Amino acid sequence: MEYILIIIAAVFVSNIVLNQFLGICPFIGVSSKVSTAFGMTGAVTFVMVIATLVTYIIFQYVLVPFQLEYMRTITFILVIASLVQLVEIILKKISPPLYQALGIFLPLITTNCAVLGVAVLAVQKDFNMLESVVFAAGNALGFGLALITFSGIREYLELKSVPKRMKGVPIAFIVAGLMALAFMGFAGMV
Amino acid sequence: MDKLVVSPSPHIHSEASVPRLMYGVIISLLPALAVSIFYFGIGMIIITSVSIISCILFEYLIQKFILKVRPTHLDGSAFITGLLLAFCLPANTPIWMVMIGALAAIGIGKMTFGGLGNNIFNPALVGRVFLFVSFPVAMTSWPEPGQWMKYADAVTGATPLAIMKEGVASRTVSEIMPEIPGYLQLFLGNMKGSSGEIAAFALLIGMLYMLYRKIITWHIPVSIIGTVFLFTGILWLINPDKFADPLFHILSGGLMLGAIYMATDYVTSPMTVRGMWIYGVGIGVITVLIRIFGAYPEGVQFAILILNAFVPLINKYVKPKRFGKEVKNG
Amino acid sequence: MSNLSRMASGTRFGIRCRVQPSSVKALEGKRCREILQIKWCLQTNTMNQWKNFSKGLLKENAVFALFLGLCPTLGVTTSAINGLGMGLATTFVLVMSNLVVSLVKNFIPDKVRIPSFIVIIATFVTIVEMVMKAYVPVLFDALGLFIPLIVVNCIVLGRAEAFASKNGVWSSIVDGAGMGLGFGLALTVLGSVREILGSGSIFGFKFIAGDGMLVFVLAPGAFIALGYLIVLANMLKEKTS
Amino acid sequence: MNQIIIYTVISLVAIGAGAAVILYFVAKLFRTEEDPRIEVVEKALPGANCGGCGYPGCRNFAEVLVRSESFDGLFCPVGGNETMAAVASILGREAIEQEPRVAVVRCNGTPEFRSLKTHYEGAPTCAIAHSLYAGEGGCPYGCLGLGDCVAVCKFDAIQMNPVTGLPEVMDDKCTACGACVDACPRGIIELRKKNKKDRKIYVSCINEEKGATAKKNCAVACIGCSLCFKACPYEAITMNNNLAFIDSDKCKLCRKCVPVCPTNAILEIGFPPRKTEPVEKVADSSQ
Amino acid sequence: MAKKKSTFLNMVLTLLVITLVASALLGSIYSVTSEPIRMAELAQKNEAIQTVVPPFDNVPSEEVSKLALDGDTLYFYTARIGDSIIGTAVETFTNEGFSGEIKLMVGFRPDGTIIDIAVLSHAETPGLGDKMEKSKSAFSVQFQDKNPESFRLAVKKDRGDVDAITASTISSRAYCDAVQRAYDGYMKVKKEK
Amino acid sequence: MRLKTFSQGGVHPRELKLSAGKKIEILPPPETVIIPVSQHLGAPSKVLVEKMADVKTGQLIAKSDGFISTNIHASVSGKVLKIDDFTDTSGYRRKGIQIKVSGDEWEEGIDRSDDLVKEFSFTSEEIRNKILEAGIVGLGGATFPSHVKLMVPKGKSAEYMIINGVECEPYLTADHALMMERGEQLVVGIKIMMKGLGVEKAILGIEANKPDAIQKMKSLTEQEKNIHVRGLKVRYPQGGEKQLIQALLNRRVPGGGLPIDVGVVVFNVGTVYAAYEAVQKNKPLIERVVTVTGKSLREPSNFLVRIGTPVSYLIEKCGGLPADTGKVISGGPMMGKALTSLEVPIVKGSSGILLMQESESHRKEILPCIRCSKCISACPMGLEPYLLMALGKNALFERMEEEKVLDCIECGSCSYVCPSARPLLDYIRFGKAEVNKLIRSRKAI
Ligand SMILES: Cc1cc2nc3c(=O)[nH]c(=O)nc-3n(C[C@H](O)[C@H](O)[C@H](O)COP(=O)(O)O)c2cc1C
Ligand SMILES: Cc1cc2nc3c(=O)[nH]c(=O)nc-3n(C[C@H](O)[C@H](O)[C@H](O)COP(=O)(O)O)c2cc1C
Ligand SMILES: Cc1cc2nc3c(=O)[nH]c(=O)nc-3n(C[C@H](O)[C@H](O)[C@H](O)COP(=O)(O)O)c2cc1C
Ligand SMILES: Cc1cc2nc3c(=O)[nH]c(=O)nc-3n(C[C@H](O)[C@H](O)[C@H](O)CO)c2cc1C
Ligand code: SF4
Ligand code: SF4
Ligand code: SF4
Ligand code: SF4
Ligand code: FES
Repeated sequence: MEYILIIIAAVFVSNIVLNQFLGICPFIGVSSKVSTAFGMTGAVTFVMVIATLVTYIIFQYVLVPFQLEYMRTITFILVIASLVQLVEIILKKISPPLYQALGIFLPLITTNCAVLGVAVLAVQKDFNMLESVVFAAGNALGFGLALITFSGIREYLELKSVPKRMKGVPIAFIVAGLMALAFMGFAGMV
Repeated sequence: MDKLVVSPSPHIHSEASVPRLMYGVIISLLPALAVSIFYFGIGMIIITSVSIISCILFEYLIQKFILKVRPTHLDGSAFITGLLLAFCLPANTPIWMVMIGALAAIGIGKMTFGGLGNNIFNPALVGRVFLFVSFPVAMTSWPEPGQWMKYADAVTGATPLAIMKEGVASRTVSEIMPEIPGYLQLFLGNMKGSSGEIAAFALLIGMLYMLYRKIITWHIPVSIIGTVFLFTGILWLINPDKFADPLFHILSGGLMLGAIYMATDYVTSPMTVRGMWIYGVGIGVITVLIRIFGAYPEGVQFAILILNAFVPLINKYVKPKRFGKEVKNG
Repeated sequence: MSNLSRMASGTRFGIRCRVQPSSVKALEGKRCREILQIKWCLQTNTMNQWKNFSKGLLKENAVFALFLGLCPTLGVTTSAINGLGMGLATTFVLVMSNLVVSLVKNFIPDKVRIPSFIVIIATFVTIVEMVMKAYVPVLFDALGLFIPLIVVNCIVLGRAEAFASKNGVWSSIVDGAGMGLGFGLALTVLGSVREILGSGSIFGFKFIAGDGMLVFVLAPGAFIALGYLIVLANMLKEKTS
Repeated sequence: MNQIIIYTVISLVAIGAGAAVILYFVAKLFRTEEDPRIEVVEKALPGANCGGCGYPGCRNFAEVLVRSESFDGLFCPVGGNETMAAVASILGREAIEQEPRVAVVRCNGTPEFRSLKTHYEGAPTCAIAHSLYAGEGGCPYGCLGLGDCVAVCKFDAIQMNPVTGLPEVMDDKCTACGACVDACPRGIIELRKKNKKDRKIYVSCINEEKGATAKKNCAVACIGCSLCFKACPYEAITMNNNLAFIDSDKCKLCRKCVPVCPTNAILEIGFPPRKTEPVEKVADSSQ
Repeated sequence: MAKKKSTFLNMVLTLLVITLVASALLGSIYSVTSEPIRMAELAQKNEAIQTVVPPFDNVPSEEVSKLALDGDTLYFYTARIGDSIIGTAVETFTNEGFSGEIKLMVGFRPDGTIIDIAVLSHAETPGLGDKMEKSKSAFSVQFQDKNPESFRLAVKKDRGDVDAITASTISSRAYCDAVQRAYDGYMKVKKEK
Repeated sequence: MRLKTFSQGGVHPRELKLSAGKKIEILPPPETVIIPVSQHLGAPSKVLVEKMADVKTGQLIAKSDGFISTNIHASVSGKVLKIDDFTDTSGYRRKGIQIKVSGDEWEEGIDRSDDLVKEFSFTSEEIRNKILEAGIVGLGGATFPSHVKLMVPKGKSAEYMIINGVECEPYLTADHALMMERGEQLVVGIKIMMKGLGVEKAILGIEANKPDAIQKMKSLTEQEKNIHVRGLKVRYPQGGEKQLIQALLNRRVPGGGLPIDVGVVVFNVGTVYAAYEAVQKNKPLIERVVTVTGKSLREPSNFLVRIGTPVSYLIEKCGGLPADTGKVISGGPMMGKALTSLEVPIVKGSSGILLMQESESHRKEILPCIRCSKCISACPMGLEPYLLMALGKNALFERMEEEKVLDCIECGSCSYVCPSARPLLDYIRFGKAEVNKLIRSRKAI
């Protein structure tokens, strides 16, 4: 039950994009097509879960014992960057189709606040290992939900006559704002 | 005969036109308007007229001076937006607040996307939720019905849903029920609530009229109300002390208004019948979730907006039944 | 194309130079013995330096034109002062990391370029984090998670990669400062708009009694305000060019 | 306190070096072959992996760039023009120097020369009108005037003249991208060599019908009489299917062909007025 | 100057040097700032303690006792003048807030009467729930000098004695919940002593 | 019993059958006729006569030139004036033969009497040949050569023949008149076509707004076990063969398929009547029934007209062109083509000439799509016209193909219902053409 609550909270109530403002760049940048959004979601889920797990371990078993909590940012980003690269290299070799589907999104993820943000949040919230993983998965799902719906809307707007000045990024922000407005309805649910 | 007109077929056209449809909706809203004026008197008249006039005015001004296109403010859609926006505000909302709501509805919700037919979210609801989030205090104090000549100074209180929501935290449903008007009163509209949402029977009359005129189909209202009925019914059967019965949920709050008028807005609802079902069930489920587990006593407005966001995906993946696709040779 | 301009704009001698062929033309005839020297002449050209700096303010503004670094932009701008603080913090990191990257660029093998840059950036971010915590704890609390997230702000790594790793020290600093201040400007403007509309105050100075339109303090208002600001910035850009 | 520094140094160095070593060996172990240019292009890109280009990451963008035929719609906002130029030079795609060209609309059927016989009310695009019928004026080759060419021009270089009902190209804005040429369902628009002072001489008609039929529908149609063909000293004019065509690469702008045309179908644009005005033949032929 | 080739040795060496320098730099800055950081944090805490208990002459933040409760911990800071206890500041919490955790510092007289309350941290909506901060509204004033034994720590809607913040019943409830927890904890600790 | 109809989509415009009940009037030939060489789907026919040659009524003047093609006969007797390009309905010029009429001398062997010839003893092979010889094409509008339809492709078998007497278009009454006046001949024609096709069962579908025709055809087929007459609920486009098959047999022709894929072949009543004349009377297809109608027209009528007669001649016979005419349509108001000139000839596929008043000739102003989904509910093929139009506007032809644009039967129901008066079908038709081009270029590679 507790895990379900963590997921619901992450997906709906404090959605990582619409409520926490993390991962906005890919949310705006990689959302013009639904198919791309699906790929990105898959890649983010994969990396977010693994990264959170690894950073959790490093934090709890290296940084905390040596009282190096202040090194959190630098070690986390180092770990995430290497991890992403590692995953990319391995994926490319062992499963080219999977690489085609997810791998091309991987480099983008290194500089995605969402991954680092979730890793940091998981530590900040004093979750245990399993909770951290569930938290990461929930946030990835939340990211996916927002991204996929959003890309659906943007694809749809392509066929509509949006005023010239609003076309592209500005209208994307307005849509994101209205989505955030709608998602406020989930407030207090957990 | 001067020059022969040449155009591709078809050469005839049905009677239907956008203004005809829109004014049909407006006509169907008149009974509800009458009931609301009966209960809220002058306040209702003020906010309704302010809302309608500002919506039409903003549409005109934006089209004329910002977008520089031919204004279409009289096609009826801005009128409906104004009317429905007023319908989901308390009847004592200050005039300036109504105008901000109209600006949000028309400016952000509609014109930013290019006007009629292009928006993703229901403009009236954008206006309403924008106000709700901006001014939660004003948006959650509801005038008592029957205060004819009172506007800003009306006595206010909580809606049946709010009483229920506050109550179930510490008491059982049956203990709370006496504080809530009877079901007949709810049906007739004698309760606190948004100015236009109160009278279930008037809204139902409007729905019948729209069905008769073939302005809307029954799928969306029925799927929403049915889902709410089923979902709350199940909860009620599980624990009648903690969860109110389905009839209460259907008669109170903005469910009827939302299901009949807001969720059915063409522009922001799915195109196919199967899509409408998905949409309706989604709205129903989220409404109940918010009402029962969320922070707000009422969830229809959010539920509709949330499902609005999913409409493009629904339209993308839910296709009408293609002729001759699935059946071969008999 | 003359030999000179080809050398300056092409990749023929393993050097890339960010100059328009037109400005190279102006230099033609000058006697620069070495290609490196050409580069140097160009970079110390003050006119160029001003352009280099000012482009980040509007034309290539990180937020309004490139749509990068959006998370902090939206996340911290509930008030003008927060926006300003975040902008300054980011500028510091940008300038410092540009500086260091341009200094060490030639020692770094390509394969470890990105990890090295990340470490450099993360170092400065951590420094900012610690300093803020120690001396302005209130601001640190307000900016919260977004301070460590400067590390992944695309603008920082982007400038390190796109500019500092190819240019000299001085112009890298100028570039970082321009970009950072442009970013800060955007955040301050957005913060002011949200503060004015949302709380009826500016830099904490309240000018109307009561609350503003709450929505602008919350998430939806951030998106919506930024959306319209981008339109305004575009219109401004069109006017100025 | 010093202890902290030592721990810091040890752990960070360990993590960093460890990552590097692992990465190095994994990269060795799992090496894959691919187009080497991708690597080079990727290096030329900023490497910010911001997704600003619309592709998920610089590497993917590099792959797309290497595969693409042209750079249309491909742009890196972080790197800007310089980066794109660098990429172009890597891929050997520098724009091939070409003689400048400009779009020319070859129809002269303004209302005074071409009476409208019907009134079109279908979807307002040339493509649809063309597939439906011959057009309001009855000339099955003439401009339909619904502006498909205007709509596709990204440079606002072509605009409808409301008086003539014909599109007009603004030579200074036209980049000769050819979008309008592809868009016109009737093939009226041609890219012709750009001459000094935007001068041009061309047959402003593409009607291939017999002279009499052509002339019946439009007073300034080319009737295929070959007079210009005979007048041209440079063999720049060819006759095909009742239609004269002036090759802009061969034309020397001598203007000899212009006055001989009995229907005034040949236009000269951008020239100073002639000393002796050509006889106004159009006026009497349209009566 | 030519760029370094990407050989294994070069790569590892570069990373080694960079991390070495970076960590050394960080370490030294840390050692410089760690003290100010600690001081800043302490100052924040002391400030809160000062506002909720009468003037004291000891250092309450060093006289801490803890009580694990509901998955989190209450902290008790004792304020004295000389040897006599003049009040106790209780750092308390609740998870019932409109958006997550709220942390309060509640000052009690030895008899359990509330002296004053300060908000340490919260994420409630600006303009609504944040009226619990003293600087934003007079909501917290009504708790002063009340003894929870007689003063029911619940909003009036729930038949308590607290006037809720307008349109923020949820935050008000949470606030009461946190104060109640502080009181209960304080009583429990006192009894054990 | 509830009347059957097709189950999906459809509209019901006002019927306005002004010429209903009018007797078929036989028109004398005009002064000159123009006979285009391409009046059918498929390859144009090859001209056999030369300029200034004398021809007799019914003489073969252009020969089938390919598998899908057919013969063309002189519809009058006289002299060939010109073989040239003539303006056709679209205003484009196409090849045709112009004949100056003199007298009415018929080719040998054609039985011109009205006597009913019931018996026949031809093999199906012979029937097919006679139909090809007579130049018969589908008179329901598509003008597909009928002998091709009689040849069931290998691996498929025909089970039913459906005769299309639906006439679902408003205004038109040609088929109605034909059934009322030539019912007996039709029944013989049906039997001939059944023989030609080799099927045992035939169904004649007629919409309920022609009760007299239903009545009459029912009584005429009382004796025939294998021929059924079915009344159908009035609904456009019931005459579309896919809809008709579904209404009568509840079989759905698969997307991209032909009726034969579900064991059915559909013929229009006019086609069947022409087959009767060809087989029993040796008479080629040189005349057809045409409805000339319009609200302002003095006398809406049904005429038996020689192919090649100019439209203006027919209008003259109905009392002249009304002053308020804004648009002249060849065919019905839903699917017909607007004419650019009144001098174009009647061809084999012309079923009616409709004169629209100026006030009803103009299209309404195009407004933005409000996503009311009325076009989706109206589409009998289950397509999404609003989407197809948007895709067509943005030139996304590949996506149009995915959205099954080629299934569209161009019935126009979508444009008819759209409250925003969007030119949906215009863009869809255009998209279909482009998609076909795409497919062809793909095949070419
Ligand atoms: C944007 C927004 C923010 C809100 N924030 C709070 C909050 O911080 N604390 C709270 O108790 N209620 C908050 N609410 C809840 C509403 O005010 C809600 O109506 C209230 O909980 C119930 O009304 P009542 O307190 O008057 O009974 C918020 C509502 C909105 C729309
Ligand atoms: C390329 C093509 C091939 C056809 N082949 C056959 C056929 O083999 N058998 C048949 O019964 N009809 C055939 N038809 C005719 C169609 O079934 C149909 O009757 C004709 O296209 C007219 O139908 P419509 O008026 O409903 O459009 C063919 C049509 C086309 C276009
Ligand atoms: C929308 C639509 C409506 C049609 N309506 C009729 C009709 O009313 N009567 C008819 O005979 N054919 C109609 N047709 C043509 C039929 O589909 C089919 O082509 C014809 O019945 C085949 O017979 P034929 O080859 O003898 O013409 C219609 C076709 C379409 C696409
Ligand atoms: C059945 C129906 C329901 C409508 N409901 C709404 C509504 O809830 N809110 C609104 O702003 N406009 C409504 N409109 C008007 C119009 O469709 C709306 O303003 C568009 O969303 C604007 O593009 C409705 C129109 C119709 C025909
Ligand atoms: S579309 Fe291209 S070729 Fe045509 S006018 Fe515009 S710029 Fe010139
Ligand atoms: S030139 Fe061609 S595309 Fe342009 S308006 Fe004329 S017909 Fe249309
Ligand atoms: S014309 Fe095509 S898309 Fe439109 S209703 Fe008919 S079949 Fe459907
Ligand atoms: S009928 Fe017209 S307005 Fe309605 S959905 Fe279809 S195209 Fe849009
Ligand atoms: S700042 Fe770019 S993803 Fe957050």
